[in-house]
Amino acid sequence: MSDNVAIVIVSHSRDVAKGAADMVHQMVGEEVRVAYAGGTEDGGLGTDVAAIMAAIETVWTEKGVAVLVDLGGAETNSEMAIEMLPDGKGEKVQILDAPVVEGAVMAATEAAGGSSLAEVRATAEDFGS
Amino acid sequence: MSDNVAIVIVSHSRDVAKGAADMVHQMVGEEVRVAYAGGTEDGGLGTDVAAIMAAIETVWTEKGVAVLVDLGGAETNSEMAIEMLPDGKGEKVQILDAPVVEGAVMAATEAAGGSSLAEVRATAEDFGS
Amino acid sequence: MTTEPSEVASGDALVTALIGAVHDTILAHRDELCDLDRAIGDADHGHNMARGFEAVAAASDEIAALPFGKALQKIGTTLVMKVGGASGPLYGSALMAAGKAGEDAPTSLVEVVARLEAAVDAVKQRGKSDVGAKTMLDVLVPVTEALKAGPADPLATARGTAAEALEATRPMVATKGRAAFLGERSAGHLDPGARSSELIIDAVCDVVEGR
Amino acid sequence: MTTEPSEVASGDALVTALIGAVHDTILAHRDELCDLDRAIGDADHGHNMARGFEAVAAASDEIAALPFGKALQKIGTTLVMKVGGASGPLYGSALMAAGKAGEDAPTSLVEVVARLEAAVDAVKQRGKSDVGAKTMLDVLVPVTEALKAGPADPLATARGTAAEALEATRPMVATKGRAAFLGERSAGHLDPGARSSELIIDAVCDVVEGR
Ligand SMILES: Nc1ncnc2c1ncn2[C@@H]1O[C@H](COP(=O)(O)OP(=O)(O)O)[C@@H](O)[C@H]1O
Ligand SMILES: Nc1ncnc2c1ncn2[C@@H]1O[C@H](COP(=O)(O)OP(=O)(O)O)[C@@H](O)[C@H]1O
Ligand SMILES: [Mg+2]
Ligand SMILES: [Mg+2]
Ligand SMILES: [Mg+2]
Ligand SMILES: [Mg+2]
Repeated sequence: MSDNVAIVIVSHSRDVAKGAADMVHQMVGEEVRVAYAGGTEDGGLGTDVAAIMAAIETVWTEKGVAVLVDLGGAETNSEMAIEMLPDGKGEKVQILDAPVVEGAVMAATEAAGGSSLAEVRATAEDFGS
Repeated sequence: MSDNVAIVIVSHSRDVAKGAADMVHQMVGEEVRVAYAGGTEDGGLGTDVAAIMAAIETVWTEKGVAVLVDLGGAETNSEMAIEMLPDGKGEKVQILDAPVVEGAVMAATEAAGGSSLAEVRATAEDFGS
Repeated sequence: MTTEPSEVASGDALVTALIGAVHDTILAHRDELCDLDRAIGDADHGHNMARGFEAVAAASDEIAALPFGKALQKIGTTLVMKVGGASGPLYGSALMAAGKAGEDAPTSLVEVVARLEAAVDAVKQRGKSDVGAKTMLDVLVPVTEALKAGPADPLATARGTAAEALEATRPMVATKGRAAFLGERSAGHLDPGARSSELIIDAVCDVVEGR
Repeated sequence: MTTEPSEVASGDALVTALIGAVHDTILAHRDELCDLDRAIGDADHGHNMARGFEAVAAASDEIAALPFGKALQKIGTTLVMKVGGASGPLYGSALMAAGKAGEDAPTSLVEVVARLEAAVDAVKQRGKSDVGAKTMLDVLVPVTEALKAGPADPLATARGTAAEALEATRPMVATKGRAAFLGERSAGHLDPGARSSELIIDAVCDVVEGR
């Protein structure tokens, strides 16, 4: 696996997060690391800061991590998770302003080309606008 | 259940479609009918025209049906499905230009207020732009 | 989890009592909070808050052994990690900021207000929001302001202001959080986070009064 | 599923032979089509086409019993229902339109071209696209044009044009379909749908030649 920007998908629904990760995987294969966090600790709809932190840490790279989120609480919890990452890792992690599923596929496709986090972000955020 | 505009969610991934429907349900309860279609006949990633038609027919109402899709093939297959609906039902069905998960939640929330399909469409399509 | 008035004297007893009282009121109003959230959100605010305060209550002894400021911070991080909704990082950041405002339990109204101001600022920053958006801030900010004015009866002022401020969220149109999705239709309902803030303020007043 | 040349004479034998030949070539190139799609898409074009033509082949007898135009339409609707990717409605609409262009099997090049033109228009409309977007249209359109010019050897012209047109998709930057996500990086690869179109054209030529 080359050192490309990694992708983390955060949804209120574990199914959405997992399915979006499957779609990303189908598009970019092993070229881009993808992790996801979805649902609350007890299996309901919501987001779990600890799970988001764990997902980010699984795929973290110096090159950067792009985080895709669905609605409000997912964003707030992801911001919190990024701030709580140890060793200043959070500096290399950005939440993209793009739809969770479409943005994840777009971001991963851009990342697969070796693009920087800024480029990945721009591509995903421009899409559909 | 009041006669509100219904929602159909079409994703390449069955998990995404189901999870998005769960999120919609959490937001609007029984006020809005929601159906989904995701994945190919054989359980892979893709979309299935027959399944999309069936999903639309399950929730179809004179008031209108808003269809949310993820990427290219989901849209093309949904357009095809709508054209193939019997009895001119397709005239009351529109594909929204909005992200599949966020758009579904937005559209359903608007629909729950009794809005017309045009209003539902406008709200979902404006979101995030 | 209900607490005897006599326990309230020492620092750790205060923390234990506060945790117990807030936990109790959240559990007692769990369904109401969900119902409020059902009207203008996703029906989970009661469950979210209960999940958070169950975890806080479970760690009550450990938390109460900490200095007051650290105890608040620990409650904050627990809420952040456990709530699962937007309210988790919001209340969590509030308590973390309030805890950082000083090691020892406040001994004056001025010190209480300093912590509340830190908490309110944290919510504003984390939520990218302010008063008038139909959120918990519409209770937290007026209560902080009212106490800052140095009222004769701080507890009565806190309770009264919280109750009025909660009611004032009813006609508001939400512009933050999920309720914002409803646009104009969010008017006519109390904000669930404003209600949980009011409940927490009431519970804290109860403890301070030794009820 | 391979077909004896002698079968090609009558209408229904022609349809059976066409289905068999296309089905064979799609299955034989399934992995190649997936590999092409892996480079600039989601790696499923071979599986999608195979799923579609398996269903067509399974209904071969039923389809071959229909008048030629209706048979093409039925193949089209089967592809629409079974392929599962964007190529399903595209090839499906193409065949449905080609089928609607007349009941009987074409007896002249002009009639073949009329069906091809109907097919191409349907793909353009369904795909909201045109030549130059690095899609199947970049094979289907040049072949239709070349045949429209009334070449001396239509089969050789169709094969040669398809092969060249396929190769011409390599440097193109995709602007439709998933490959468009790659932007400039889509250049340097053949388009999978262009390859499947070329394979189908070759297979049809084989049948017409009686190979
Ligand atoms: N951006 C924000 N700023 C301040 N408070 C907010 C914000 N977003 C949501 N809230 C508060 O959080 C409450 C909802 O919390 P909860 O239901 O637990 O989370 P979620 O909205 O993720 O389901 C709202 O009623 C509101 O008071
Ligand atoms: N809008 C379009 N117009 C014309 N052809 C298209 C369009 N979108 C995709 N295609 C064709 O379809 C092929 C991809 O088909 P396939 O992989 O089966 O579907 P999907 O892209 O849904 O996975 C592309 O290589 C291209 O030739
Ligand atoms: Mg909620
Ligand atoms: Mg929630
Ligand atoms: Mg494909
Ligand atoms: Mg596909």
